[in-house]
Amino acid sequence: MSVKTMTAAVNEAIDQEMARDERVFVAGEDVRVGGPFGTEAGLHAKYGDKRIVNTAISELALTGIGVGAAAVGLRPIIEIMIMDFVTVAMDQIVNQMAKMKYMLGGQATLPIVVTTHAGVDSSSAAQHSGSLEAWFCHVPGLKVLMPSNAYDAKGLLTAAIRDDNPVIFISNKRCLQTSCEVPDEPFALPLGVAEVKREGRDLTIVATGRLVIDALDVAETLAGQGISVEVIDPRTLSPLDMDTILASVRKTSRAIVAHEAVRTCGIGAEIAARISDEAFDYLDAPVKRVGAPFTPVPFAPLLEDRYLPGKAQILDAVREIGLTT
Amino acid sequence: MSVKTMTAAVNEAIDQEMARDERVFVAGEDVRVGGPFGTEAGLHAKYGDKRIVNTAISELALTGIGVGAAAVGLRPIIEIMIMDFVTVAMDQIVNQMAKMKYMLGGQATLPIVVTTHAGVDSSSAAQHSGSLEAWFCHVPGLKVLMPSNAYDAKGLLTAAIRDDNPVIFISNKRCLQTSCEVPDEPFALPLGVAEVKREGRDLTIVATGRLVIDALDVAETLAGQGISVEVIDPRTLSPLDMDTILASVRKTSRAIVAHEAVRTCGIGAEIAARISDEAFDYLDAPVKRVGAPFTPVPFAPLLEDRYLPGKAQILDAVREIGLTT
Amino acid sequence: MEITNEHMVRMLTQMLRIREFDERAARLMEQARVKGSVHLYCGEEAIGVGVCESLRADDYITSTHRGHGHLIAKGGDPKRMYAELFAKASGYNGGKGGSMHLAALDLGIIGANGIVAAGAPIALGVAFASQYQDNDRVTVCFFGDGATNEGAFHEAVNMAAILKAPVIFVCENNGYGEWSPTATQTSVADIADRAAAYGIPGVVIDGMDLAAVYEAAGEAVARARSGGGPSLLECKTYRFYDHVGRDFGVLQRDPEEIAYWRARDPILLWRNRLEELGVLSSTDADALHASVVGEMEAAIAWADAQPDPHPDALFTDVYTEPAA
Amino acid sequence: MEITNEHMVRMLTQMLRIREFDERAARLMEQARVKGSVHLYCGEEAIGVGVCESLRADDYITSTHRGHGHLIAKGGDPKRMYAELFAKASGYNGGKGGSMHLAALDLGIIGANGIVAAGAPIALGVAFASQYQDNDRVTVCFFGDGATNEGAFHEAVNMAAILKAPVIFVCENNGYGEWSPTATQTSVADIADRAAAYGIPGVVIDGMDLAAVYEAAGEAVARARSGGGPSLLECKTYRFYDHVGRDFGVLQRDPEEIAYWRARDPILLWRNRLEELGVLSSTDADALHASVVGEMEAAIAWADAQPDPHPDALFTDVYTEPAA
Ligand SMILES: Cc1ncc(C[n+]2csc(CCOP(=O)(O)OP(=O)(O)O)c2C)c(N)n1
Ligand SMILES: Cc1ncc(C[n+]2csc(CCOP(=O)(O)OP(=O)(O)O)c2C)c(N)n1
Ligand SMILES: [Mg+2]
Ligand SMILES: [Mg+2]
Repeated sequence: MSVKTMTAAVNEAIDQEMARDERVFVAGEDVRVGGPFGTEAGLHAKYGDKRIVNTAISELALTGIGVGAAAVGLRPIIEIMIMDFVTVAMDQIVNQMAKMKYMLGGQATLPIVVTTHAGVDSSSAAQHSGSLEAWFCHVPGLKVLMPSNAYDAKGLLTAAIRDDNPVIFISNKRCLQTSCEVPDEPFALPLGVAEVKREGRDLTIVATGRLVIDALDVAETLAGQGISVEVIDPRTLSPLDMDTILASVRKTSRAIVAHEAVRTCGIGAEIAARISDEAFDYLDAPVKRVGAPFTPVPFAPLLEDRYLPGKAQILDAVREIGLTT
Repeated sequence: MSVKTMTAAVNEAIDQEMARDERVFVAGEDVRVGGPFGTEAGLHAKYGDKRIVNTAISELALTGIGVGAAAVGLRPIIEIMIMDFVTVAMDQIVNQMAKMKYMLGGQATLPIVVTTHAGVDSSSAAQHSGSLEAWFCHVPGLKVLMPSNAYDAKGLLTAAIRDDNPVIFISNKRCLQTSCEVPDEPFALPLGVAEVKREGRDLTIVATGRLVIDALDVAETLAGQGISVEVIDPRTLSPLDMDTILASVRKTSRAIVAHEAVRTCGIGAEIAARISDEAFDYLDAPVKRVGAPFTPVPFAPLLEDRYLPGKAQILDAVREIGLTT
Repeated sequence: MEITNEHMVRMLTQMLRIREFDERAARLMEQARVKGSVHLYCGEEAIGVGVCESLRADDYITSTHRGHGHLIAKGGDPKRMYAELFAKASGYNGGKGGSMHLAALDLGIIGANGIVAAGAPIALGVAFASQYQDNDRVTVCFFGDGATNEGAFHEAVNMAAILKAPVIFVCENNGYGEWSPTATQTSVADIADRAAAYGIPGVVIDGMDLAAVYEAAGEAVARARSGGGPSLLECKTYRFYDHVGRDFGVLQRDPEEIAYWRARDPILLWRNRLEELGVLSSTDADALHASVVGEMEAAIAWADAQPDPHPDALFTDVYTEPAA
Repeated sequence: MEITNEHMVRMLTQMLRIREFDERAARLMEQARVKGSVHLYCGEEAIGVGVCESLRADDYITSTHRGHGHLIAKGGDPKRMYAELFAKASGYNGGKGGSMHLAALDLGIIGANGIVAAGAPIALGVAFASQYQDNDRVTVCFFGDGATNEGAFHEAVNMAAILKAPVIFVCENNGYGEWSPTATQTSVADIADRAAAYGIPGVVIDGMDLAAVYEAAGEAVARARSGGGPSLLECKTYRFYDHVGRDFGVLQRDPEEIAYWRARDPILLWRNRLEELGVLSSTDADALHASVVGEMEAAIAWADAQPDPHPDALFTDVYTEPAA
């Protein structure tokens, strides 16, 4: 165990899985120098051009490298630098990678991890700040992960690399520099299993990525007011671990779902719709959603601050359901 | 007034708006011969190469024609033949068209209509049967339309062409050959306004595209059993007319949301989440969602039949909320 | 290049099999016994056969929406192909793919594709894997003229050139993309010229001349296999029928144009050549043709009698479950 | 080509303005007074200036993430540009865009772009509109060497060639895409060779030589304006600083390489030339330089004093509301 940033944890997971399995390689833009966030730092020196494949600025082709190579037995990690850039790789992700096994009647096995970095990050503006996980959760054939801390990041990414399915692994940028104790040895967390990050009785907050940190903050604040909040991090957004979420809501009778992505049609809509349906008889208040407003991401720090959902917005939601005044 | 198919109604809307406004043009693949569904039939003969622009198989470039031309004063209609092909045009739609006005601080006005054809259609299989409207409803800056009949199609498309914003106009393929009375003169329906397709007291079904037809069938069936169903077609999926939907649910106390797209993270999740939240005190039963299962679209007609949500699935949902046994 | 008599006959047989397969597929579609879109390879047989005859069994191909010919040329079994068109459980894809997604991974056929040009990035990936695994397999990427206007094509060829990946890009320039003539879509007369944008060899080939295709493909394959990197082969050919099926009636093509190309039917040309060379008598050729027809009729009968997929097949193959 | 003395001096001034703008932008970013990523144009000034001096005021350009130079060259006001970098309400984009989205539609500057190569399809659309509107405006599309490996570039150039759209594709080949050398990304030594894939003229130009750029751009612009269609100009240049800002320390570049290109600083070369030609004395040149420095300092002071956007600006400009 040692304290690691999420960046370091991601790096370590890739490194250890590459060491463990010859078939694992990384392809992406500027991965040779470690990638824009340092998640591949040092790996080129260790694994060389063969396994750290520095590609042209060609997201469609580089994703295709993953699809083709996986179809014939390799285990690619495909890095799409910034999540907004998936827009130029969607065909390979959605029409090929996600559907190939099914279209081929099961002939193909596609153990691919697509890693990317999502969300707002010091005024990167409208084309470098997107959180598009909901798109991928709408696509059968893909698994979608979004860890909120270094420990989960290492465990989930390790599991993703070992998984035989295409997995989209999303680092929320504002989590990358956070750190916690992380085992030094390789370890895998199960995919599709949510974690209760804090137990509570009065309210369930289901949060993803950076909003988990905000939700834990809120829980701490509310504890001071005698309100006991349970915080759940789904970690895997597709498939969703609704059992854990529903068990919690059946206990607390109240739920808020919070993420950084635009609220409308975000993953929070799916979670809220399912809670509202499947825990209908248990709910004492409507399920509230916290997410970004329906605007592109502005550049100005002042506007970006206002744009970003966080503690204040969660507290507003708590107020709306009548837990505070 | 005369009876027209939805295909003919779309064609007429484009034709009349082109006649009315010199700035309107169509760019797309094989639009010269009328497009794959005939929505541009006859237009090339009338407007020639200048205004019916038959492009290469280059969806990204052809969408860019729309963005660039709109930025300097034209009013493009961009046809993406089949909705699955938007995957190769997403950057121009999502990062450019949708965000440009905002990123530029309001300098740009982008009156673009992207037309496309969505959904399952006689064994077109996994790459030609997609319903991806939820993706676009998650993107601020876009409006998203999906008519369910010829009348609405003409009125909405006319309004879309006259609107000063980027609009995604989606024809559900299984609606194209349905017909109804449609005015011969140009007319525009307001965007963002849902329509109550049938009034009822006991249950609200919010349905889109082809599922509106199925919902009306169900309503008829249930009327025979003394159950009165209100059917609402949002028509505009972004922005959603929640007022009409909520007014209905507050009256009926029960709601089902139905669409052809994959249920998970479909637009139904957003609608159900909002109903569950905003009509919380009025609901006598959980809001149920009908949508495609979490699988790619299979080729085999037998499997495709089972895949497609329709009357049977809506009736199941009616049963689940206890209105029938 | 020396081709044995036997090989010449086998190549004729392969072309005939493709032709007869697709003529029947067309009719079955017209009769609504086959659902979905069937894109016919008729007229283009010399390309699939000439190229695949240059490959080893363990080499790979990626194909297109117009893929039946590629499959047969690479060893695909018409029985299982028809079964797939009939959406039967014993079709190559278990009935879940249909014509546009036909694949046989065990034959190195990575699959047809419903997205124009999407096979190019995938072929790049397969070829990359061969370098990575240090085997000497090559990958052929088939695609149409229209596909060369998609970004995917460009990105894949560039990366293949940089990596010197063992992939051969084979363009089947049949003069049209759907109902649009190539000249209205593609800014160069010879798509082979696009090779210059990647610093790789680009060759124009008469795609109706089996020997020419076979020879050019052989060179490109040898280059790729020996580490010389990718090539672009442009095979000039013609789509005898409409974009989908035989005649949609959407596009009026010049009858003279059709007649010109029909006279250059690759099967006719090759058969004449074999007869001229004395490899095959006209009677032998007729008998061969008849036997191919018989094979296809039998394949259809077999396929037709196959069971439907289980209705629950809808839910399988979405994910790979961990081995128990 | 004859260039008047006055014009020569104006071009020097423009290059100096770009250089001094960006040197300061870099420092402001280092001081965290400017947020977000600032990609410096230092070293590439002769391209923006040489090209834009060939344009009319009503012509259009599309730009890139490395776009400050293009904006100034096309008439952008440094005051409003700094105001945008400072995220002020009077910035070109009202503070909502920042460096990567700077635009001034009234000056024909369609905008910088945060997505590599995305300007190419947009430039195609703008040029298409000029044909449609039957005016004789041309559009210049600036982009980097790395951008030529994106599918968007390929699709746009092909369609532009087919339509004979009045667009000039100007590649600024600065030897790198982020931290990757061009040779590891791009499969041809001369990107101008890619023009052959579209049947359009492709020219290699010394991008450090203002006169060379100006002359080549003039020809391409004249061709486009008179209906001759698109061209591809590859300007060989060098990124004096790192990908973002001045020095990230990620990439070790060969000091000799840097020295070689620094000696070919386009401003130095042009200033020397003007001095040699007697157009400008060294004292005059120093004075000019000093006045440009003064302009930039004043622009920063002005920009810094501008008001912030109203917090509700977050919610405006998402949609165009119908006129009341
Ligand atoms: C991305 C994408 N765009 C459009 C289509 C529709 N489409 C299917 S085949 C085809 C024409 C392809 O032309 P070409 O590449 O020349 O192949 P051919 O059919 O002539 O063999 C088109 C436009 C598609 N399937 N995918
Ligand atoms: C689609 C996309 N992929 C990747 C990036 C990240 N990125 C920004 S600039 C850049 C390098 C661009 O290189 P080049 O085109 O040569 O322009 P230069 O920066 O050298 O001027 C990259 C990879 C991006 N912005 N967009
Ligand atoms: Mg073709
Ligand atoms: Mg560069």
